[in-house]
Amino acid sequence: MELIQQLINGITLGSTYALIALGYTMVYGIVLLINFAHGEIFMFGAFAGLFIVTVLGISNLYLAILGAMVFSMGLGVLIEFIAYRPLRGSTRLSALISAIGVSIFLGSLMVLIRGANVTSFPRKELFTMKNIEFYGLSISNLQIAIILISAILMISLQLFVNYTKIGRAMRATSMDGDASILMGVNQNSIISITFAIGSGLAAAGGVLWGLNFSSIHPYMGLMAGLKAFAAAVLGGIGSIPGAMFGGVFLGVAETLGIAADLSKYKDAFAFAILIIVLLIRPTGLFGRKISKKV
Amino acid sequence: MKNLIPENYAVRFIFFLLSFVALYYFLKGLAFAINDNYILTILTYMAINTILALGLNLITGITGQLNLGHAAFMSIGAYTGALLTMKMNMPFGISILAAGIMAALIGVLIGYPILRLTGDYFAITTLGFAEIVRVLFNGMEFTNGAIGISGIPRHTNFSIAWSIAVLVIILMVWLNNSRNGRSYMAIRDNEIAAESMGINTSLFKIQSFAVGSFMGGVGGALLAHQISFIKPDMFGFMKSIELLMMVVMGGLGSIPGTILGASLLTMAPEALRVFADYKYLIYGSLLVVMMIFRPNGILGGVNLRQLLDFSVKKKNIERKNLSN
Amino acid sequence: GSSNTSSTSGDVIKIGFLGAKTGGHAIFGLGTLTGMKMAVEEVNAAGGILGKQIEIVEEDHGSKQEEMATITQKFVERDKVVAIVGDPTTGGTKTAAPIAQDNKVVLISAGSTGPGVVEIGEYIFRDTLLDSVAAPATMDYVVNEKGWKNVALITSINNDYSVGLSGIFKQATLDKGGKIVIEENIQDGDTDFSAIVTKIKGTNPDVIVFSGYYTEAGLIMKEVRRQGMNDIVMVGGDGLQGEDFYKLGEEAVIGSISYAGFSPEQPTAVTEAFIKKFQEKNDNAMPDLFSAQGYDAVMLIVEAMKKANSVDPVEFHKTLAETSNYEGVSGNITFQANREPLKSPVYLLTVKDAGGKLDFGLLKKVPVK
Amino acid sequence: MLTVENINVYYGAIHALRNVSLQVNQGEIVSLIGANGAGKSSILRTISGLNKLKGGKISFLDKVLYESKTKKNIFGNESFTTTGVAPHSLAKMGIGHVPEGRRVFPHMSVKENLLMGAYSRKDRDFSESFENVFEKFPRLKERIKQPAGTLSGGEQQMLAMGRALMNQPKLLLMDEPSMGLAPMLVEEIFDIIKEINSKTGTTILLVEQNAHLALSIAHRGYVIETGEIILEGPAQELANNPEVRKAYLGE
Amino acid sequence: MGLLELKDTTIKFGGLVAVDSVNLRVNKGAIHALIGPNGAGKSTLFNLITGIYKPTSGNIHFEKKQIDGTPTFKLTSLGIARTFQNIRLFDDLTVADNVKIGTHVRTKQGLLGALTRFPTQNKEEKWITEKVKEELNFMKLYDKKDEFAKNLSYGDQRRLEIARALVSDPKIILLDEPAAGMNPQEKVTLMSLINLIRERGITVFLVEHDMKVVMGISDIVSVLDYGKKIAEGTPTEVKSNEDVIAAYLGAEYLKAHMN
Ligand SMILES: Nc1ncnc2c1ncn2[C@@H]1O[C@H](COP(=O)(O)OP(=O)(O)OP(=O)(O)O)[C@@H](O)[C@H]1O
Ligand SMILES: Nc1ncnc2c1ncn2[C@@H]1O[C@H](COP(=O)(O)OP(=O)(O)OP(=O)(O)O)[C@@H](O)[C@H]1O
Ligand SMILES: [Mg+2]
Ligand SMILES: [Mg+2]
Repeated sequence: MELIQQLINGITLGSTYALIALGYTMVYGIVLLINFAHGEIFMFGAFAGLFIVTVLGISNLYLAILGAMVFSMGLGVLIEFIAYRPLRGSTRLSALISAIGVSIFLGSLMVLIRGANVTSFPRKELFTMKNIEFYGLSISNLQIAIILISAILMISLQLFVNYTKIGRAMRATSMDGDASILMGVNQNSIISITFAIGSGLAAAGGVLWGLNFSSIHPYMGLMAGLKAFAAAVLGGIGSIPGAMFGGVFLGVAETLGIAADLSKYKDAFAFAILIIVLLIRPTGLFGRKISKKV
Repeated sequence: MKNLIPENYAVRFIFFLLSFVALYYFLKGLAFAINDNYILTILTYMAINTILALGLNLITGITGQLNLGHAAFMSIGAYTGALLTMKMNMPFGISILAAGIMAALIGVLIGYPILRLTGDYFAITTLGFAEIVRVLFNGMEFTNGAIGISGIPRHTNFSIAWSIAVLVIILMVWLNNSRNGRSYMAIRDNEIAAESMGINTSLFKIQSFAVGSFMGGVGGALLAHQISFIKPDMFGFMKSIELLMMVVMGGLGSIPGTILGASLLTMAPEALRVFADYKYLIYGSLLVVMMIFRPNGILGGVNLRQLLDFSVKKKNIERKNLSN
Repeated sequence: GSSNTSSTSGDVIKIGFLGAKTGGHAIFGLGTLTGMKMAVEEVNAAGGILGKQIEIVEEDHGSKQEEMATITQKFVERDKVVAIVGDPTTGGTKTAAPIAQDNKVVLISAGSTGPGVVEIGEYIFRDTLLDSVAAPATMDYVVNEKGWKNVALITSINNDYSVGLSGIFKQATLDKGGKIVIEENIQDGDTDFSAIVTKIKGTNPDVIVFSGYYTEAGLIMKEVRRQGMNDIVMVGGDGLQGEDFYKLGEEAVIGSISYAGFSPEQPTAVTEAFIKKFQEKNDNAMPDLFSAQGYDAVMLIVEAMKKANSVDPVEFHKTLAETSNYEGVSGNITFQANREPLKSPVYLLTVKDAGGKLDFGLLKKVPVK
Repeated sequence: MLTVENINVYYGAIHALRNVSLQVNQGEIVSLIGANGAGKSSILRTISGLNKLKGGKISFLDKVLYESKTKKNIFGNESFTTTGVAPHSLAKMGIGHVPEGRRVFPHMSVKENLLMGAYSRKDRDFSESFENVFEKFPRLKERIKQPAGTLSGGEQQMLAMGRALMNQPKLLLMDEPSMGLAPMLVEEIFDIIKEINSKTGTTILLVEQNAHLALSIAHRGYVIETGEIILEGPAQELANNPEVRKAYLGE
Repeated sequence: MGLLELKDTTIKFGGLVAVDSVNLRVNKGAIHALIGPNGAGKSTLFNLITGIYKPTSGNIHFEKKQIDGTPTFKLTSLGIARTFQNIRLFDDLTVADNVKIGTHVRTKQGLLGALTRFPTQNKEEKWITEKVKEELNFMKLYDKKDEFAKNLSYGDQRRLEIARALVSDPKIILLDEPAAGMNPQEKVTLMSLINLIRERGITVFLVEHDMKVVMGISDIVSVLDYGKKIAEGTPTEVKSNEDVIAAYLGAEYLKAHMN
């Protein structure tokens, strides 16, 4: 019974990872950039939600999420424009360093604005938590909502990328930028759209995270970002179901690690599983096999 | 220049040994002349960071394997060195060497399975490995967990750190212009082609990983004996990133670039102190701005040979004139 | 920023602030600095000391050990400080202390509680309530008076303070006749505690002892209640005392127990004055432990200088070591022969609901030797 | 239809194109021949906006695509300001480009690659175009679901051409379409080029190493050597020019 | 005398049989061409020989030694060198360094040598420099030795690949479409070059679509279609083979070239 409860815990935790990982893998898959600022966008999204509720006084969950998403979309597009676009065509590592620069900038900006403290997130104003108890197990309606929202977002994203014209253009851009220009793809706007979607997802993740753990702080992006990155890779870079599955997998692994009396090594446990999975499947669980066509 | 270095190998060896001793005493004199512990401390970190960054440059810049966990090897070196010096009363030199060897051994152990992963999959694995190492150091009894190890004798100083750094620089330049160095670069540029040139890519990847980790270990041990206190959090993800920034900033794959990057980023926090609370805001923006204006790093694409060898430069200029 | 590189002018005394103003541990550093500034302001307003004004040289190390070392070097080499207050963490103090000791500059840590700090040398001090004193007193109350014998112990594994304190709590629990039914670990910065709480729930403990800081503490208790453990309370060290404990934990933390060198509910005259002044300056916020200790650290230095009639650390470190029964805002401080502080009595505090506003209030006063 | 006037292109210090001018008239097949590294691909890439010009002008259907003017700054150094349309809008204007080295989207299926070709089209009914492509290249129909990256070299070449045709271009730039094709296919490809030109009136600018074949289907031709146009004229004339015969026809 | 022998070699990718029970022998000292329609499996056959793929069934012998399943890098030291249909150079290295890497299997210096600069190391470096110079001169690339490989034009890149393969002193060299992207004049030069390579005692096995090149220099031609070998013989024999005409050359080609 305890094990089942732990599974529920793990899936909820994993869903929050998955939500961030979706945006991560999206940007990653299209632009081939490890967007380290993604964690900070997630953090800004959470604070935007906080701002909407506490400063603007709008106590509606959907409006809060929507507002945070819109704000973060703008932020993501702006970041791309300033820090990544000029670097297109140079090595991926310099773009990575630029991303780290943005991440450091955003992190310290939030500290200047809000201080380094942990802030409690106004859950009560947005959501009435109810615990559903059955057979000694407990799951809250919030947990269910998080799992459902992640799943819905994943499915719509998957459909969008695979079966729409814009989605196809995104994939084409990721494979061969020049050739996609020749097809008439406006690379700049496609990449902006990618960043907007990715950042919007991050913001949704941020608000839900705040709701679930009822606290947010300026440094929450780093570890969450790392875990999401790990989840995205575990699932297979660029694969949307992969990101989802990777997130949940990581969350469950972590939780089961604790259940197995390994709480001391909790994070090591998650990463060890990641490494083992990659050793067995070198391109992640859902990653496409790299066909060595010579 | 060439005539200065004797032909006979034995004579040459002695020549190098003597120059090295001379270098050490020169640096000692220099330290005495500077006589400002604040500056000397920063300069010492500069040397340590140079060693660490050159190690990472070998793995990431020259062999092309993105390593997001160099700090792990640094921590392995730091702990090995500190424990040997403190618990076993080893001489400083031995501790440092052992630290390097330990890091290299673990580098081989972890490198063997993971080096067959490609690109970012490899990168995340190094990141994960580094997290595991950190968590293990946190959890293990004999490393004192999060409390860390304090009271490590402060053996490292300006002259020792820079003597080692200079040695490492020379060895790196040699390595770069050798069969091994070329093989690393071949792997970076095209693994399949490298393989069909007869290069055992896994072997050479592991080799470069081991040598780079060795330098990480040495740097870590030097750092431990400089700060006198170590704990697992010092070697977290951000440390690895900091080292990577040194390499990329200076110019991925370029040895002078890496040295420059390490020096600049060591000084940056000190230079930015005047900005107080805005320090990191500025630091972050600087990274972005630098990358936009020098996307391949400050000395990207420049190598020592080209800087020094005038004939190459002249030829390029001639070509330019021709084509105008 | 205030790094003033002009060499020591004869009429200012410089005290270095060593701590993080950015990064994950910034709250401790910022708290300490606020307290220090209040003390300096007071002293300077009263005409300074020995005719000189005090100036704080503040630097941010962002929790990086390398920077702690360089900053300490800078303090002694460039700024010619006579004393350093900081670092709030034990680890940081261990990095800075050897340099201060070598250069004969007094260092008072306004936060470190772990072992191996003052042993570094006769210039090294701290003004905290030592866990080795307070934790056994607390566990005596918990196990014997309350009869909560089955203890669930939670440690924050990447926090040196917590790791050190857990060891003490564990020993104290056993010494007082209690039993550790489960030991679990978390990390600073974690937010999801559902898994460990589920495990703890399975072992049916009487009390949860947590040795880490208030942020995680509040969140843990919230999860404890969510999973339906409605009666159990949390016991912890002074790390629990931060506003965020009740802001994050809300009603889940009512009844939680912690210890301190003073009680905000029954404050001494100095403490009361300090709280009032602090609130005037900081929008009615309650001072946290670090502010109080930062304030005391500066005042202890000033007292010692007065007594030694000198601003030279070579002189006043001796008088500082003789401090006895100093009435600080964070409690009564005596430096023992080994320079470890003794703060007596220890106040056991508990979270109470004062008309819709949660706050720590006095539970019990325990005198210690 | 397409006018290129005095364009110059640099790769760093390398001056790859020097004052190149050429013209392609409506309905023509014009072929560009020249040795390796002469700059043929560079011309096509510049027209498509993938290379930046430093000096010169390119216009298409009386609309200026790019124009680069020199400007002296205060130190007397020359610099160029290049203005022009966004490269991606060329597809909409009716310029198609079959790039050197095929450049198919490797992880997309054959069908998706073809759909990418129709990206700029406003209408949504591609069935006719699909049929048209499959009729010309039945092999592509067989491989419709296969990821393009695993096709053989020749199959990829067919796909690259088919992809460009999906956009029903007015002007088609082709960079060595016969490279790596079996002899039978080479003939076929050239037949198809002729057919595209004659049936739909598509104008074609063709870069080819196979000068013999290229000149045999072209109306006019240009010969380029180290970045400069050295000869131009009707294809037949060029094919009979003794110098051309010697240097490019291997006689 | 078979230098390289394939016995019933087969490889499948999923359902697709890319190379289907091919039996083939390349004789020592020959110039042997492999032709066939696009997608017939020629490059795949090269990939099988050089160890990039492992045959699903059948085996491959080189100098009487079974080599299928041997890792690529070991084959090079046995004396098999190759070029690629999609050029694979070390883009960020100079032309000279590209060729230097080709000497890998003929040199010995290890890590220790590199770090100590032992005299033997210097001697070897000198030898390498000489050898590289020779080979670059042979391919007429010496004046471009300090250029980055990625900045060469297509044709030069092809020649650089050949130089890099030759410098490893191979017994056999596999050339995948060496004439692609060259103009007729350059193809003529290439043909004489391939003849020179053979004169150096190196067996040449090439895939090529240009029939002038193939028919002009080959001693023997094998033809693949849908993975199967459908014909083999001298150029003249193959040219008139009806299967080959139907599958590959096309009747028009014949018409145009028979005069
Ligand atoms: N990206 C680049 N960077 C530097 N130089 C380049 C680049 N692309 C081409 N060049 C140089 O520009 C010149 C013209 O190259 P281009 O590719 O246009 O030739 P080409 O006529 O198409 O040759 P080929 O028939 O071999 O394809 C060559 O000298 C080549 O080395
Ligand atoms: N890794 C792979 N996965 C799936 N199919 C493959 C793979 N490699 C090759 N193929 C298929 O095998 C067949 C043979 O390919 P190969 O590249 O050997 O042809 P080729 O004879 O070299 O043709 P070309 O002359 O056009 O280069 C092709 O149909 C190709 O699509
Ligand atoms: Mg070309
Ligand atoms: Mg092929």
